[in-house]
Amino acid sequence: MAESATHDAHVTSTGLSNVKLGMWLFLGSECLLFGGLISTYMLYRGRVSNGPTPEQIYDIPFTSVSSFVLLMSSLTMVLAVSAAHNKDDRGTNLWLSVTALLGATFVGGQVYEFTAFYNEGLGFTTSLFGSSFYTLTGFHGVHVTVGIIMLMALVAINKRSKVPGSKSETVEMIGLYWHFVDIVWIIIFTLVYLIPV
Amino acid sequence: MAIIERPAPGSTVPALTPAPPAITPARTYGALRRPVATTGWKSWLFTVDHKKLGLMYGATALFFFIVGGLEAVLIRLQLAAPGGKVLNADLYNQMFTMHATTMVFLFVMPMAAGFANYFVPLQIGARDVAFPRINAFGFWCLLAGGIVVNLAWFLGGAADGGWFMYAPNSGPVFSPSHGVDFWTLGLQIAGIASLTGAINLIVTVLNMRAPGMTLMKMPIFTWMITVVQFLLLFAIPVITVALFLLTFQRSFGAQFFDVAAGADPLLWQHLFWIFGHPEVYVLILPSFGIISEVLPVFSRKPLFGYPFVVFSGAAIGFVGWGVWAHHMFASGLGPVSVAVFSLATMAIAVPTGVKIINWTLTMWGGKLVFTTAMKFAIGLVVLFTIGGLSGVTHSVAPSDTQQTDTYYIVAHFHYVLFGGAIFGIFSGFYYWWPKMFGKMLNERLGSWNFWLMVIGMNMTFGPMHILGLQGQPRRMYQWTEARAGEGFFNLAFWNLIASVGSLILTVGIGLFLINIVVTARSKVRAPLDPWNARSLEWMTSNPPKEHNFDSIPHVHHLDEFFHRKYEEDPTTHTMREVATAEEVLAELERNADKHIHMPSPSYWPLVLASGMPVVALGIIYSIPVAIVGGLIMLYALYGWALEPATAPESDFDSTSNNGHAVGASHG
Amino acid sequence: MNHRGSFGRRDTTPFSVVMVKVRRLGQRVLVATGAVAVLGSCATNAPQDTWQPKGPNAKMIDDLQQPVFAVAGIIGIIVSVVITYAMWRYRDRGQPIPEQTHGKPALEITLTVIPALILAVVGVFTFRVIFDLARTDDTELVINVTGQQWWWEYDYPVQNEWGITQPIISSGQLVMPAGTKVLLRETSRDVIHSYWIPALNGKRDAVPGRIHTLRLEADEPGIYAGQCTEFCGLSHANMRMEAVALSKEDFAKWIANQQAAYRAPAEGTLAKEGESVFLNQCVRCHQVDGLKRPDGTLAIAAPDENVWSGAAPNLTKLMTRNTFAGAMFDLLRDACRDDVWKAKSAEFGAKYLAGVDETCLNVNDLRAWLRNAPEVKPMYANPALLADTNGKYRGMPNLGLSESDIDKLVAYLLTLK
Amino acid sequence: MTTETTHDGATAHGGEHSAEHGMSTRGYINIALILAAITALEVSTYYVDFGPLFLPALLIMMVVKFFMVVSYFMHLKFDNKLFSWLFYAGLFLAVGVYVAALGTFHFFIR
Repeated sequence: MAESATHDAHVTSTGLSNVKLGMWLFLGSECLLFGGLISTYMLYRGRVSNGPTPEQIYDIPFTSVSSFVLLMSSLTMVLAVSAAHNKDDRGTNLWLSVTALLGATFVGGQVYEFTAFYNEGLGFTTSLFGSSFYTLTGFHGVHVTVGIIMLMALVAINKRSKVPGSKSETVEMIGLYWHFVDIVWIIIFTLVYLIPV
Repeated sequence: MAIIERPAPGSTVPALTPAPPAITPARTYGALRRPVATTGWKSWLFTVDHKKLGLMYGATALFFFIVGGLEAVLIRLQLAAPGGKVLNADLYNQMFTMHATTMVFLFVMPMAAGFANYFVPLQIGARDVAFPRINAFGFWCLLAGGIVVNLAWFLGGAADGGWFMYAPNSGPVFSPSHGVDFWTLGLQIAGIASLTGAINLIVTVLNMRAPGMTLMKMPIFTWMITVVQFLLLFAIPVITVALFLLTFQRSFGAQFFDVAAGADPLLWQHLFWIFGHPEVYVLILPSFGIISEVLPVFSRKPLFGYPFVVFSGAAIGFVGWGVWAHHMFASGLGPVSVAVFSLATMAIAVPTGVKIINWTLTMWGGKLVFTTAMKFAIGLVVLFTIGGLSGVTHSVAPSDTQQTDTYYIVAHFHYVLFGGAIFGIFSGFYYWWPKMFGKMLNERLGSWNFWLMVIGMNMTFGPMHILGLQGQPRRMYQWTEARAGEGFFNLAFWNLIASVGSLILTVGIGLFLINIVVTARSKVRAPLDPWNARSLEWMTSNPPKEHNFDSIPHVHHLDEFFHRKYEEDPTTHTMREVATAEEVLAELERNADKHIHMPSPSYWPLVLASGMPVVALGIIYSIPVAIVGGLIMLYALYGWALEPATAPESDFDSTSNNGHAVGASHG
Repeated sequence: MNHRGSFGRRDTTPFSVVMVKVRRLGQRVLVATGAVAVLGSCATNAPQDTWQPKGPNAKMIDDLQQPVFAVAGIIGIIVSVVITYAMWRYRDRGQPIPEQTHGKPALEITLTVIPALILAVVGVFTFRVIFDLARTDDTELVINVTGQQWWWEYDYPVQNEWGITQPIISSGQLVMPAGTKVLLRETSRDVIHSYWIPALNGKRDAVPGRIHTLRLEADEPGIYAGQCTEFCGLSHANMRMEAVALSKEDFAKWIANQQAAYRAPAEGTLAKEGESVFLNQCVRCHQVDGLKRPDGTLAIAAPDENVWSGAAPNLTKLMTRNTFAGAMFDLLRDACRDDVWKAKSAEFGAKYLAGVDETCLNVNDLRAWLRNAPEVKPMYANPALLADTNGKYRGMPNLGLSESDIDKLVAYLLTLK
Repeated sequence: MTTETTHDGATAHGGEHSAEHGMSTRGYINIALILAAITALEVSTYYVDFGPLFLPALLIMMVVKFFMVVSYFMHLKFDNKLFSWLFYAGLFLAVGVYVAALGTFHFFIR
């Protein structure tokens, strides 16, 4: 939840922010979600009873570029967080927008990739490989999309905000989420795309 | 803390009757105005108060307990005699599936969540949870999930694959009704409640403890709930994955469990039990926590070996992740896996044994008062011991291959879950009822309630040990005389005993419901400290004020409340009273905090949660409906995000001076 | 991994000595306390009693579990006694509130280590039995077992040393030689089932797409009851099976008979008319080896076109079995059934090999089954509700046979011996 | 649980601010450059035959990238250890149970 954090100077037992603790707990929990999806893919990736195999359809150069785009969005995200902490709202909005743009590029690439795969005969119901591939990368894509929506909403809210840096904790939280989505892709890129069946 | 400090007009806070705060919304947020009702049904619908939500969890759980109980009675009536005709095969399969689903997901878990919601903030000296709105959202998700799962009864038949829902029997071919679809989607929604609740309570426990309350001074119930929340935090996503895979297969033609396409049905079993085994501890640990509160209170002694109980609880939680495959000893894992999981399962018996030892030694040398709460607690210790020991017998994998999927297992987990989890919950009812409602449950009725439940429970589930060892498998809608055998251990006799027992059990639980009504009608108020209790939740009025504590107590001891009332006699080492509960409370009131602000109600949790069943129905029947549900949720998220975390001053009626104002939530 | 040695018998390791002692102690305690176990281990109990092993595999499990039960029972009694004593001794009699002691770590640790040690000992033996029960290298006879909704198919692959020169396909009753290490290779054609003959071994799931093995050995000729124990849908309760152990000579006779050529009923008999009813109706799914159509071609069943699992029981020597419909019903009347089930092991083989004749046939259940199978056994056999399975049944549908057709069929089926 | 609890005085921001400024913009860019370089190396394995080193090398590079993002971009290296505990608990639990579960498929012998 994108919650603003204006509860300055509230004592907590650990001295840490509630929202941030909650976010890290959520990310810890997400590890088991993506772990399950990745395991399903790892078990089923070679089971192609029908349709194309991974080797036949993966376009490594293309996916490498979109992976690189997503990786760089982590850099712009961290710059946004940095700017927010320095109460630099203009910089924050700039970097948030760039991050959203890079994320959108990645999702666009994924849409293109799905379309290409589909045209080459790999549907969601074609084979176990197809079902588990689309489920895993689809879940990841949805996470990225949710991240983009949060980034854009944050830019909109930030622009209305009168106090510089008032949303800095929210920026940081969305940053954590965004980086998490990125590290999940780091794993997917290696395990799904680079390691042959 | 989530409590927003804001100057409250009026320096004194009325002691036992919190005045209703008066609020007027000055502006709209998103699309709806902030709700203002502080009494009546709206105050429940839009509440974010952890105590109200706790009671709502409890009421929902109790309702589903009755539903699940009636399902169980139908099952036992069907099995009372060979070739039962009460239910047909199809209905029977739905009945046992829904009995387990209801009891696990819609009774024990939400009831524990209810107790946790109500008492964890009180026990740690907090005024609310860390994310009150998320808390409300969790409750509505649970309710929505419960409704969706049970809706199937009226729309072509409930799920019929067993609560474990093994693939491929749960696939579209083998379970053609929509029952399983309602089941997966309903549990998915209910799972959100568990996940958000877990994050919320962990943050609450980590961050919102009263000054001086270190982790090792936390009440044991709070500790056990914390362990449970970690289990949920990590286990729920696993079942989420499994449920998604099944939904995708059933609704969108994915092939995850389609053997013809090369799928391996054991994938489902692994995902289900990686979740399912921690889930077992999710069900039992809250009750361990409850009786670890009750036994010391009525033994007038601290919990024996508190750190051991804490660490064994944590150890159970941890080792609980390494034993899931003991549900699969007959599945054909291969001897290496079976051996490893068999040994790990034996290991988990050790911390469980530690707890039983500590409970016994807590009573040893005490001054035992046999209230109903205490009786249920002792009942748990004995019955759980039986269930635990039968559990050890099937940690031995070869012997488990004779016992698994027979009534012996049914006996085992009912001793653990009925004798364990449910007895703990009942102990909690009797112990905490005066705290929650300001009235004591009738102890005479309580005693009848207890004894009928003990007799009924042992008559119902005790014979199942025999039935199982005599080879009666589970999940059979009928049993046949041809396999009933002769002599003392024939199946017919013991099946009949079990069925009669279930009726006694029903009467026992009926007495509890009667007790609730009798108590509600009674005019007698409970005393402030009826049990001579020990922990912080008793250091406030019955029921607690909306803000829980007039002043947040500084904690110096485990069992802080007890140590404010009693001091040790230096010569005899016995304890003598130095202050009454009323005096302790008066002391707190004298130092009442001047600025107390509670989170204000919100529509958005309810609106957001209400979108989910719409999405679920849409996935089952028509995708456009799902899109409508999605739009409702987007709208709610929009409203939620724009609802300020801190309500501005203008949102409150500045002329009001008759109460503590209401601030905004963080969640 | 050491696969040698069976538990508790021949070897004299300290552990096993301890365990034997514990077992003896446990048995004494159980006798002394009145003894669920004693009553349970003798007398005429249910045929699926898990505490009456009738073969070495089940015996291995039983030897392992008895001491565990004994130890568990002793601990249970100790805990109950201690709690009861504490309840009586420390009840509130007006004594002052006691000292607020928080525990004795030494006591705690002791009481933690003791159960851990007990479990470690149990663990060692468990480990060995697991691997002993997983052995496949000493197999003497292989039988393939396939589960489907809601019956078991047995397929004896060619094994010349047993006289099996062509595959034998049977259902309902697993026939095997006594005193022989039989290895079942299990799989399934639809959902997960589980094969369990408690007197001979623990259960093992039959999972579609996988082959699991299960050792089975009976000491004596006899009939051993079992039941599918993995929930497998509507008629899970009706999916039973029996293992029939015959002496090696009797088993050879059984094998020979199963491979014997088809004997068509004599012309003009009721059974001959039944054969043509069978050819018209039943052969769509049910195979009878050697059965020929009037035009002289072999009648080949095509269950894969009609049944979702793709198989239906092979009825070639139906009357040599004494159950039908997934062992839900007996082919023998009660009196004849008792005669077989309660036969002494020396006489059992002859009685079983006699098969089913007209006097012993359980004609009521058989006719009810032929008249309307889904009525007596719940199945997905309603033609209107088969959209999800492309019109294929799960189980046998109602064939709408006339009473006279049923007369003919029963007469015909009686010839299948 | 190794959480040392602090009371009275420690505020949500007091303890964190110094930590959060653990890196400069320059530092972040350097990290990103390293990540980019590793990614390039990873992709190169697709074209160049690394022999038996292929799989371990890829996995190591994946892990290095993962922890660099977690430690630096997500500040876990500089932040309160409690955050690390919570996240790594989930991470290692996930790795443990799923590797074990996939392992049982591997050990499925007969």
